[in-house]
Amino acid sequence: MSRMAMAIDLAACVGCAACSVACKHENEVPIGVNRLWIRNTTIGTFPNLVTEFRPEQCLHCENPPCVPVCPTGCCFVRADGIVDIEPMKCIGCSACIAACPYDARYMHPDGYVSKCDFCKHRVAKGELPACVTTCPTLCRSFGDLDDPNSDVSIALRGARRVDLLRPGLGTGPKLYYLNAPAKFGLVGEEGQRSS
Amino acid sequence: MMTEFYALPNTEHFWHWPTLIHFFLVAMAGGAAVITTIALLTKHPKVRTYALVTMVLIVLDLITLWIESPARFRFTHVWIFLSFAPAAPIWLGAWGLSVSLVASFFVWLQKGPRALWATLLIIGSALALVYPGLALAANINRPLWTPVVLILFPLTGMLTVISIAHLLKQDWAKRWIAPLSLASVAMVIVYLAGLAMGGTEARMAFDYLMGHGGLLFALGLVLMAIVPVIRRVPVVAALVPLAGATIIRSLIVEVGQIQFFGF
Amino acid sequence: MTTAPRTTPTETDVAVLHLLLQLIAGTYRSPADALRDDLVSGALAEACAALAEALDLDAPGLLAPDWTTLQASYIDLFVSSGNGIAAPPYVGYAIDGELMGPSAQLLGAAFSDHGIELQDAWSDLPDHVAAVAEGGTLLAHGARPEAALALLEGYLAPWFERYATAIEAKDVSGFYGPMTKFLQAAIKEVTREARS
Amino acid sequence: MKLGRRDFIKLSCATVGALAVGSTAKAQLFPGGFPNPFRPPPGKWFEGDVTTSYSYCEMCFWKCGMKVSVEGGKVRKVDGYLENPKSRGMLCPRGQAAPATTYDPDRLKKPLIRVEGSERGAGQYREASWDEAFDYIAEKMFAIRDEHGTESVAFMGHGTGDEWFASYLPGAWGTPNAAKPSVSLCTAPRETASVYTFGRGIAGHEQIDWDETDYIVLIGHHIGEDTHNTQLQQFAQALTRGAKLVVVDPRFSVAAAKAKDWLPIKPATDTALLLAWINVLIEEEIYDAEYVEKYTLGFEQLAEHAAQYTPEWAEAITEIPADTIRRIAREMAAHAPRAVLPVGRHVVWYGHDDSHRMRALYFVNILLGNYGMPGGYYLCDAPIVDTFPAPELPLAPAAGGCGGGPVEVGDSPFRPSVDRGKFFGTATSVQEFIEPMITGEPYPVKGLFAYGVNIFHSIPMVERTKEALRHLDLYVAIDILPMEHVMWADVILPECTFLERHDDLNLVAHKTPFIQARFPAVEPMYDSKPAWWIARELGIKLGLGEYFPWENIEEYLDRRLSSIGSSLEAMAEQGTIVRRGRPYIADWERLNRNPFDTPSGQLEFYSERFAEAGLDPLPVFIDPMEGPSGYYRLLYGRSPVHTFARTHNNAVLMEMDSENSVWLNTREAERLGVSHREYVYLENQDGVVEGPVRANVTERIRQDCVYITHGYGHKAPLMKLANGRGASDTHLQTRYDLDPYSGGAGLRNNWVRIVPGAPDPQHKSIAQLVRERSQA
Repeated sequence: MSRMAMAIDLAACVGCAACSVACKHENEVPIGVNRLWIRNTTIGTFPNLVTEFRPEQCLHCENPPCVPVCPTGCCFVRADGIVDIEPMKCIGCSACIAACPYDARYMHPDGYVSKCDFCKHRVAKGELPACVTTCPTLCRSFGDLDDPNSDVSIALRGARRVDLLRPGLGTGPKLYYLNAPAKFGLVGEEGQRSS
Repeated sequence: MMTEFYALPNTEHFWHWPTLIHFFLVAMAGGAAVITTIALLTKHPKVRTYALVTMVLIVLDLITLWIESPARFRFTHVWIFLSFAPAAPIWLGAWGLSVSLVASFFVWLQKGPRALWATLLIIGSALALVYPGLALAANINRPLWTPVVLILFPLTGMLTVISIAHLLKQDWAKRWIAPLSLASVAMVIVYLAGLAMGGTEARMAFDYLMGHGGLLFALGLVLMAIVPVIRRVPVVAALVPLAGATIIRSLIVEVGQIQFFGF
Repeated sequence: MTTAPRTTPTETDVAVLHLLLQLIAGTYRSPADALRDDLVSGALAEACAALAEALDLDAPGLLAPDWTTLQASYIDLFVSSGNGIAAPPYVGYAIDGELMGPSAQLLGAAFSDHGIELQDAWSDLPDHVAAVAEGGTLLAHGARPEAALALLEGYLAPWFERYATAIEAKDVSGFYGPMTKFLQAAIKEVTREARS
Repeated sequence: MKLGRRDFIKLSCATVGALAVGSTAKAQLFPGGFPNPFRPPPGKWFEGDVTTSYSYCEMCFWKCGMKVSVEGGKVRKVDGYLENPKSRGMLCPRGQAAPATTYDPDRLKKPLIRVEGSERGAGQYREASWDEAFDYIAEKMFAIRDEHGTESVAFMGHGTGDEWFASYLPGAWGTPNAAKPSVSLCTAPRETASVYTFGRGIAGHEQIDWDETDYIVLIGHHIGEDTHNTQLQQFAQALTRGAKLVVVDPRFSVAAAKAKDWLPIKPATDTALLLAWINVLIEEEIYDAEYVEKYTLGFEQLAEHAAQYTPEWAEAITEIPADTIRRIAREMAAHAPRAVLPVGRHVVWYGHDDSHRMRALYFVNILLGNYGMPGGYYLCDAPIVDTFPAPELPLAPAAGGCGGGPVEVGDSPFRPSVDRGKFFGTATSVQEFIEPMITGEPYPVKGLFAYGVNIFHSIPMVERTKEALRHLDLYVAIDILPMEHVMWADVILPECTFLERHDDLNLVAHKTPFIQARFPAVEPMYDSKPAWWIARELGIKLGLGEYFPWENIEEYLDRRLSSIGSSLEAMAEQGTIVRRGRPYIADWERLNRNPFDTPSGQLEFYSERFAEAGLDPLPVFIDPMEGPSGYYRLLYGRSPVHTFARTHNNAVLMEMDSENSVWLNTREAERLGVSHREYVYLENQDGVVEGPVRANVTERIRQDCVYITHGYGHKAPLMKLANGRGASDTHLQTRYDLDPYSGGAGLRNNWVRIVPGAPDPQHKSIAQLVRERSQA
């Protein structure tokens, strides 16, 4: 057993979208949908400002709400903790899209649901996901949470603070945001509206 | 607060108008299955007709589902019946409709053990009636799909089918319309109150609903509320609650696809 | 998955198919001396007439096109135009909406499977409509008429379906519009007869 | 079915020459027919037969080494590789998106010649063979030469191939009028200031010793928005390591978001701040006295000169409190020499002020004792690889690199370039070529080559440029995409993208100097050709064949590589050859060599050479130009996912960032009644209007300026994704101020007002446009 996870150091990330473009080509993600995007949010008033650059994608939750609602078993959690999809079992009912609190899932034009799979084909070869490999700020760490010497475990131990997205939903994300720039953690969580 | 994106999250609606048709048909199919069940249990003389109507509605609904599925030519739907996913509302609904279909068929044929068909129909029709609300309420991330829809949807579902029955001049239907309408109205008020008096996210959801079809929603509510007044007007007495229930259900499905993530 | 005709084609069928593919190849290649010669000599008109007669169609009413206008029109329709070209001349693009996409690759594999290779001198994409039609003539003229027919149905016909109307609407040469209309009708007729 | 004639009819036009019956048919994969194209077999590219080859990136001009993965004859993915000192295994978004440019259906496909009698800009073309196109060009060039002389043909180039079109071919043809926008529209002031201060250029990769520095002060340097890969990596690593960051910028840039101090300076007053820092460092005697004593010349004059620039004086100008100025100066000094003020890249801001600002910046660094020291600026030179043996060119290669080497006609029979005498520096100034095309002064320019330069999105005063094009006898554009300026050319030559071609070796001045090579991953699509081929074939037509004595690029590269004991074959296996550098002064002193190539051999505070030319020998602050009231100074910068104006038709990058917006301070927006994301027009001081463009109502900018990202606002209908989205800063730049030192064009002396109430242009999504594009 292993628990593959990712950590993103928001102190390093500049929101350049290299990860997103790398993902687009690596996984042949069609134009119009995305597995990975960047949310840049600014709070405060001139000149006391905080801008958070936050890449978002499937969080590979330990308790993924998308999996139990799937009527065919096409959404499942692999033994290594990657939340995966078997497209040949998908009926396109979109129940998993509805259930995902993170907008991570999309309907592929070929008629099945798709999303980030931590580049499982690369992981199988012992490589890192395409977004991790290409990141010019080295803000991403990937690896097995159960291995204390993995990159992600080391990054988590060294972080000033660790935040999760929408922790109140109890999804148990395995994508951790490190060193959020704002004092209270991640900005733009639910309950705050943009003006 | 100011947010910018490079590439966009997948926030587009995932259910479109064919899904709304499905929600309408499944209300009728589930409701019809319930009526057949009751007719069977009460040995109603028209039980064969109701069984036939149930079958037709279920088949229509399944065809709609199949047509709207982007996987329609891959025939992956078979996996629903090859897997065990009791936590998936759609799996429950599919089984409920299928069981109801089979049982109704035998009721219509008047073959086989009646007790078995009755048992299957009780389970199947209940699942079919409850599943749409369950499919929504299961998503705790979508603030407009509150637990109230678990009751609201079966109620309005029954209202839909009974209005149609009334339209088709089934005597017994008439007396159920007003109570069901008023019960639905009550649940809609509970639903709205729950949103308006809930937490930040619920209040945002309330505002969002009002901003995206609030007038239509009010119209639906009024249509159901005036049922006792117009209950003696032929045809209208059936059409008004039918329209009201359908509007409310469709709006909740359509507008409810919002979630306030990262707003 | 393949599409194959039901019956063995007759010699006449093959001759018609071959002629149709020749006309497609000749029409959509870059307008150079060979096309001008065929226009001036009347060979092209004669070929159209023969095909029209064979298929019970009206031969295209070709205006005697001004050569410079025809060349400029070709660029405008197929290469580059101020308001966007009418018809990107690539069959794979018509099918997939992307260049060098899956159907273009499938097409390449199928050609090589039939022993047909891309010439070094060819400077455009391998799924250019003229190139594909030329490949079809090689198949039809050789021993593979059923393959040529499948090529016509599967790859050339979709290109015409997608772009014929736009070509007819935007053509100013009096050549590409009528030819496209005629060729599209001929494709329909040939594929219909092959099925019956 | 009947056919009148039984025989097969033969049409000569049906011989296309594309396909032929080969030797053997393969085993029957598809027996009988062709597979149904509507059901392509499933499969991911990475499950197929993937081959890789080496290249270096051309999506911007940082040129990171990359590995290109090809499957099924198509480029699928590009990646950095660890052995390459620029990519170090990583790539930025633009590099990652390279395949989407190669497979852009809007690309130029064939050589085109403008239809005789049609107007430039009307876009009427006929297809031509390469031979015909070259003949056409040669004939016109000979006519220009005979009437006006060879100098009357000008060349502008940008990109790796500009070696051929802005240096080699002009040198062979005999014109000093060759220029790169990367000089006078980008780096010129920093290069002139660097050469006259350090005796060394900056040249390309800014040589900041990020890995060793502890304190960084950025002056309007948009790291994170200009995603220069290596620089961004080292910057991020420095911050993660704990280096402190101060950002001086009127805008809360991405870098500012990472800073401990953001100093929102009044635009155009940076020089005052730098002079005040010089003042504090000297007055408080916290500069590196030992370093200054050992390596510099003119400190006394500087100290005397800087005495007037007190922090209080600067506060009044810059709107940065004097206390803050003092505090930052002290912090810098406390971290020196591991404190650095990195030099930016695009520094042509205010014209008259730019070289002063750059020198003042260098002086602060020198006072911190960091030039040639760990944690400051390292020293670097490009590796040396012999050129291919060829006859000496009649004129020295013209435009030089980013550094803009001097073009001296010397004793040659050629006339000096048309911009000579307008400024002190010796590199050519691209925008100064335009006026002579119209006026014929000092002599006429009648021919123009634009290689990879978007002359409508780089050179200010776009209408003047268009007017100049109308005066030409010959205008040739060599490009990849049908940019607006391309569709004005008499002859359009389609270049293939970098993934489809060889190019010359890239020799990189770096902490570890290195050589990298580019190999084609796939054959060129359509009838497109690489720059080296175009230049050589054209050269031969022009009778300059002796200067191109190689048969092909493989021979050329192999010969060059043999001079360092390598070969093309070896390079194909490794991609990069890394050398040892001499990054610090100590490395030079060990060899008893002096790295500073100034007349005095010292770092020069006081410049005798400027004084002799009647210029200021020490940097001064010149009051900035002021705009009309109600107008905002127009600032511009970069989107991290775009390069100049050249990536705006790339579907993947456009999906990331599909239109720009004008940043407007919240309070100004309230005053004007402009709401966030509303469409507005921008109207500049000369009445030029751009837009509609979205308003980005934000706290992230001062109230006296607005900001847009560069490169949007294409007016090129052939570029389906780029056309008409956002606003172009270049089109709003209808005036510029010439830097008398470097010839740089100060572009930030333009002002705009916000005109609310523009109609929503109802832009389609990029996905929608991609779909429609395939449906004509």
